Amino acid sequence: LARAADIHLLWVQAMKDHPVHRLMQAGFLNKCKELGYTCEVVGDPSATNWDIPATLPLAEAALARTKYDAIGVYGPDPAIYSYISKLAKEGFPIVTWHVLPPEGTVNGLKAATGENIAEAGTNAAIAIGDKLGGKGTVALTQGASNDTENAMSDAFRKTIAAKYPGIKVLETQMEGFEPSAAEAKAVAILQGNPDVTAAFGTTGNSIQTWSGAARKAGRDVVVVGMDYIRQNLDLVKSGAAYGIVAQPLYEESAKVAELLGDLAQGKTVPYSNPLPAKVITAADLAPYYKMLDSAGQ
Amino acid sequence: MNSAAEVSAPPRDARSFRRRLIGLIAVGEVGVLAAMALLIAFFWLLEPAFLSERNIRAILNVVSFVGIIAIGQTILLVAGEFDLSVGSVAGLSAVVAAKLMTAAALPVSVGILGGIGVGALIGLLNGLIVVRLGIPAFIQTLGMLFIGQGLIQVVTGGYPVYPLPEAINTIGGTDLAFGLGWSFAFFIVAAIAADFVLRRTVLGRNMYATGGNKEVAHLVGINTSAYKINAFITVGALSAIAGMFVMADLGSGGTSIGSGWELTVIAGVVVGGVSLFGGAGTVAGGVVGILMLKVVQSGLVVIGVNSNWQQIAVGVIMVMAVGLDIVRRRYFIAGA
Amino acid sequence: MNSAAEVSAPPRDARSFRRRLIGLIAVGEVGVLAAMALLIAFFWLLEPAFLSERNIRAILNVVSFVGIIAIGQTILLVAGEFDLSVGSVAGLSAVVAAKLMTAAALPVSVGILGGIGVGALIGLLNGLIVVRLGIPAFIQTLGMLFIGQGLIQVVTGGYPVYPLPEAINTIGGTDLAFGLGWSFAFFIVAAIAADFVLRRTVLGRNMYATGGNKEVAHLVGINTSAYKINAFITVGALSAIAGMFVMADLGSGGTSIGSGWELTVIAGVVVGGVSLFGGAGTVAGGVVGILMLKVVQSGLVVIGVNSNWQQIAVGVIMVMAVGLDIVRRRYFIAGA
Amino acid sequence: MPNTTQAPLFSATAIAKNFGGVQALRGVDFDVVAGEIHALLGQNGAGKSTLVKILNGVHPAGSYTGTIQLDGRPFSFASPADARSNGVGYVPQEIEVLEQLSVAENVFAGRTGLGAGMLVHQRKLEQRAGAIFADLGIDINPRAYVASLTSAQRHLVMIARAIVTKPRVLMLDEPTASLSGTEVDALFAVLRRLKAQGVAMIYITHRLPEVLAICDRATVLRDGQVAVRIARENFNAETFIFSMSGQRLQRLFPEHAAPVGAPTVLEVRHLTVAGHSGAVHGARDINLCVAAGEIVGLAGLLGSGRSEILHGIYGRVAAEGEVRVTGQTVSIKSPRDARAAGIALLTEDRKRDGLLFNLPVGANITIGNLAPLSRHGMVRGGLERSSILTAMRALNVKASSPQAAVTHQSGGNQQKLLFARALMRAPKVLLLDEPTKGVDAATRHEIYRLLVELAEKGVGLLIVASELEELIGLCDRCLVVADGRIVDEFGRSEGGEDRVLRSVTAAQAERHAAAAQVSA
Ligand SMILES: Nc1ncnc2c1ncn2[C@@H]1O[C@H](COP(=O)(O)OP(=O)(O)OP(=O)(O)O)[C@@H](O)[C@H]1O
Ligand SMILES: Nc1ncnc2c1ncn2[C@@H]1O[C@H](COP(=O)(O)OP(=O)(O)OP(=O)(O)O)[C@@H](O)[C@H]1O
Ligand SMILES: [Mg+2]
Ligand SMILES: [Mg+2]
Repeated sequence: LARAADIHLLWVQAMKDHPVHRLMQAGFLNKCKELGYTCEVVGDPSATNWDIPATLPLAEAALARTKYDAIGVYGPDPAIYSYISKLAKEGFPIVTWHVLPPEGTVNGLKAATGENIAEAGTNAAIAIGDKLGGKGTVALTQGASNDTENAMSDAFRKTIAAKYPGIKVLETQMEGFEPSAAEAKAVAILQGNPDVTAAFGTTGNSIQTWSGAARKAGRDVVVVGMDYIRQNLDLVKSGAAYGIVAQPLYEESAKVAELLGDLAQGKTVPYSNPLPAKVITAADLAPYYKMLDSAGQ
Repeated sequence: MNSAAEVSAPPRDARSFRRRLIGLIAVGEVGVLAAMALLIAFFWLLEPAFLSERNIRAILNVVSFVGIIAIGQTILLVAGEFDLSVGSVAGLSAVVAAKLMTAAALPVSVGILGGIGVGALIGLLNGLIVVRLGIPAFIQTLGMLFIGQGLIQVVTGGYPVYPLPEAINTIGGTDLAFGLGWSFAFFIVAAIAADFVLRRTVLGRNMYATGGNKEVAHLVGINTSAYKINAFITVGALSAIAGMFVMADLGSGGTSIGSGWELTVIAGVVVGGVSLFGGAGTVAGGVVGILMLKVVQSGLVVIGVNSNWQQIAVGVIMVMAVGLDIVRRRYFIAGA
Repeated sequence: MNSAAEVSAPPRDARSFRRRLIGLIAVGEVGVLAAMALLIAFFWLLEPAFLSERNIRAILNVVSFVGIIAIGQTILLVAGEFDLSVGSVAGLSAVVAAKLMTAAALPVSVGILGGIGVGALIGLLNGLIVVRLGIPAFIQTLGMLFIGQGLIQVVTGGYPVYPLPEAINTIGGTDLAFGLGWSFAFFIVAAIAADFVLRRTVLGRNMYATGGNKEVAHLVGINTSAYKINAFITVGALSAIAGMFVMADLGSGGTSIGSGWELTVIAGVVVGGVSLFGGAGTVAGGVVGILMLKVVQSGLVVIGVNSNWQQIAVGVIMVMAVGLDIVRRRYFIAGA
Repeated sequence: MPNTTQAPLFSATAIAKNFGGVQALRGVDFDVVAGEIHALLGQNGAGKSTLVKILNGVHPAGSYTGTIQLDGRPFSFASPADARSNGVGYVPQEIEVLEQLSVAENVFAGRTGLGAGMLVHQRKLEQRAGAIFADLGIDINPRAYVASLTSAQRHLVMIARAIVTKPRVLMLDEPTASLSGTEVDALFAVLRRLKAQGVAMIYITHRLPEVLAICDRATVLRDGQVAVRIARENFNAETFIFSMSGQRLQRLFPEHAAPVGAPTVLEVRHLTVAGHSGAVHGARDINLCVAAGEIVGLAGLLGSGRSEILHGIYGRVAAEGEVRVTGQTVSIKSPRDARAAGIALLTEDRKRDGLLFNLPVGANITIGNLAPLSRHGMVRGGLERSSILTAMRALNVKASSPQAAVTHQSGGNQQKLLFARALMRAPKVLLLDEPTKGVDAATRHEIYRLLVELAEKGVGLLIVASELEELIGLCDRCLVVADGRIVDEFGRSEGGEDRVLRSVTAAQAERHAAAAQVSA
């Protein structure tokens, strides 16, 4: 292809308006701008509802209009795999992100990028386990039950069980996506379990949920959650939360743009493109503030 | 001379054409059909790709899922009740069917029957509780929405049921004609059958009577409880079928199948002229209403409206479509 | 001698106590209060921490948010309409207020007024369209739900508005008494005021008449349109206030504030005996209904019910609470 | 006697109203002077209700042509509120009450608070409502919920509601259609007092004796036009009927004699009927029988339980006891069973439990009767339509077509629709609750003829009617119901209206005596 601007990339993502998804979209679109590609985002416009059947016709609508050169399909649900395969069969190079399905498990998928989710869960477990000194009780919440969050919780549980036999992990609870209801639930968990000394949440809002709940319940809780948005960084900085699993949301999304661009130009790319997902605490915040500043957020 | 007899033979005068035109406009589904035609023309003018085969196919495909439920919801609304648990029932039936086929290793057909059974059973339960105990349908079916969501998690443990037996993927992938598969075929057949039943049969008429005024229907000897309960069962079974078609289409028994459909479906059929208060509306109208909503959503993407504005536009168009229908009724039917 | 007249002068005999008891049971809010008392006792027996100061405080705190909306929704339901856009209005008003205070750098008070203004304006719009154009409230307010969600994205670009001015965090963090803050104080004052207005004033009685039968109310000279429109404005403004209190509490203008509240609020007030069909129910009942739902949600977590079963239990209890109320009415009021 | 030559208090000139094609009124002039009761007469669909709805703002200014004057000044009412605040009171034809509110609140609905500003004083409301009912000579508990009242009681609540606004002009649209003699007398006493206070009244009725009793002037509408205006001196029932319909009636009640020795079609033994919503109404230990070809009437005061007896027989409310149809004991648990046994019921409140407003006129007639009009469950359109047209013609239903909306039909036409529905199945036993409620004199005559015809075909008829004259004129036998029991029975020419009153009073006295004994 002659010019970068002639490269058309499509990004397909259900629950398009979820704040974390919006952050991913920004990473993708900004990278596109940087590389000069023409990019578009489609998805079911909801901040709370994961509805793949509603998303597919919107992707099809975009495909009906524009001849795309490569397509990114958000992959944390096997329900999307058949669509990936269908597009691949039509000849589109497809990349997915945020999950890394083993090569060959999804027909036609050209590349995947994202943190190693299990590793993120493991890292969180180690951060909490060390901080608690190997003793105590940890509450665990997910936003909802989905592959990504399930995998992370499982890895967290497994690591704690293996490395910190003195730590008990409570049954997983679903906090949902509406902040005030999530916080009320977290308070109830703290009330029902006076021995809880740490909490890990696998969803973007959980740092706010748990630090708010700890304050309301008047308890000291070691809070670890996801995503380096500014409010979360502030909460860690102020001591209200202990650590953030620095999911490379922005980076992985930028990587999608790069991979798709390369594929569109006929280059070959590696299938698996894992990114690190370490846990950051009060000492490691500076570079992240800088990143947000430069992204204008 | 009796005035009723006069009209039975309409005057064949010059105004006859005008009358026939007004008669056409007075048909219930015309309002939403006109709105849809306008929108299609608009999208197509701005972006001819809107009417590309690919896009039409995608719209028809997704309409077939919610459309199947809309058929049931229309029948239930006509009978004077409504069901908020449809999405949750769709999801639950799908994962139950999937589990039967995989974890329980039963034949695919048994799994499908099991799924339909779950849907019908929940419909029966909803119906019995609403009709016999007098719990408002809103509360009972909202409760059932929660219960269904919980059961989906219980059944699946939170993990999508994947992979599914090859037969299911085949059902989902079959191309009968024009790239449309079994779900669309089922949808069309069911819609035509249901429309016919409501319009032309004693059953249908009694359903309208039940929804129009339960007491009156009871007094003329209609077993209103049976009609309502059966309508609940129908919507439950159809939701189950829709859920399983989605599962077949996606090749995975996802835990979020059907989530959020409750309001979409009701919105669609109401846009299509089905009354929320019972006793009025047709399946054709309800189905066209749903189709219109999906056309709008797709069209906005095709013409490249900024994604933030898409939802706003959907909201506005939904209200306007109903408004158009009200205007039509006020000026053409009253004036006829 | 008419049998109805007998009831007006109850015989002062031995059955007087029984009658007074039945009179008490006949009070609208008793059903849900009894259900709630039972549940509280149950949770407390299983886990005394349920009645710990902190947990009570947390429940009251979260109830105050949806409770504020429930007040408005009750009034609107009494007036015979309902509003599905409350959650979306709460979220939109919060982010608008937040943007006014931050991006537009206006004083906090102006931001708050702006937020309330947005809520009231949307309420006015809903009211005008429903009342003057005759669009069903279901469609208009569902459309507005979508529009509001879209506007939240437009206003914020999808990112939470953060940080907020210190004054907002102070409002959110103030401890007036027993660890409860401004939102709770506002909630209680508004609930008492609204309950009084509905019960004891001409305004309130006219509201019941409007919702009970619009035609009759119109016939006896009540300006039903004005009553309905004002009820819509009230619920819009109260939703806005609730949204802003949540924002103050969280210290962030999040884009998902209020999402999903539409059904929760209606479910709560209906559990509290407010009729979906207009003209019946009290603010006290509506508020207690919401409180009961929150008690259940919290209690299930505190006693450690598996999260999958929590939703199921909420659904079941919701239906049962309404069922209990129906039984109470059937046997005690009818038999009195 | 008011001076009808004085300047009218309230007048309408050249009123014309068009309902999308139906010209309901074509240039009507009408006026009423202070202290006058002006009867507005006409056949069903003549436009009476439409006229008073215009005069009351229900059809707002702009939806009709013509002018209205109050006190000689032009007025136009945008809404009933407007009319009300200008001293115009209105009692609508159909029952329009707030079922979820108490009687007192219904009576004072839409009025500002009694006493301090906007606050409502329940006590005061109840006292004042009680006083008004005492005035009207009726016994309704102001604290009762309207949902528990009978339709006649609801009607009285509407009348009280209009009177408390102290109107200068009061319009009553068939206020007595569901009232019986005593209540009518009490109402008339009140109207006479209002008249003495100078209130101008417009009085719509199909009961011509009432016009003779209290009206000062009569205007007859025919097809939306004033046919004639009649001064009191020239009042005469025959003139009224002739000017309304252009026909002369020979005899109001057709000749009929119950066949002697005919088999019993309906026999009821020891029937005890639970009241609606628990214990408030009901009927106890009812024994009656109706022979083929016999017309039996149930007489009684309002709320006496006559309707309840019909409902018990028909399976609408729970009842214990035995019901036999043509000698066979039938178990009737629901209206469905009753219909299967050959019983049909015409209900009293057509708006609430008669009509299906979501279906057109034709479907309202055939609903519940579709079995013979269908094949394999499918409705045969042509057959349905022709049988609808036949039924409409037989009863002279004045709808524009079977597709016309029911809402748009006049009250009397709506009643005929229900009649057509009940007759379509050729029942063996016909239970009729106020069959001529709101039906004009000519049609009423037709209905009487129809009933007699049915009787002659061997149908057994059991009729509840509040107009005693009608009951006595029509029935072969009357049963008097008081307080849920049958207290007297008499045959044709064995008694008249006074006999009913006597037995009712006797029954009440007996009960009071018994009650006194218990409390002593
Ligand atoms: N809302 C309406 N829409 C259409 N037509 C109407 C409407 N209201 C009344 N009509 C028609 O106007 C005519 C006059 O009706 P109206 O109710 O005034 O009669 P009426 O004299 O009161 O009769 P009745 O004695 O039966 O009550 C009838 O033909 C009726 O069908
Ligand atoms: N709770 C109720 N719900 C529905 N309908 C009721 C209720 N209470 C009374 N009714 C109505 O009231 C009527 C009962 O009247 P009842 O048989 O006691 O008196 P009646 O002699 O027919 O007097 P009326 O002339 O007042 O109708 C029935 O027609 C019924 O429809
Ligand atoms: Mg009339
Ligand atoms: Mg009666």
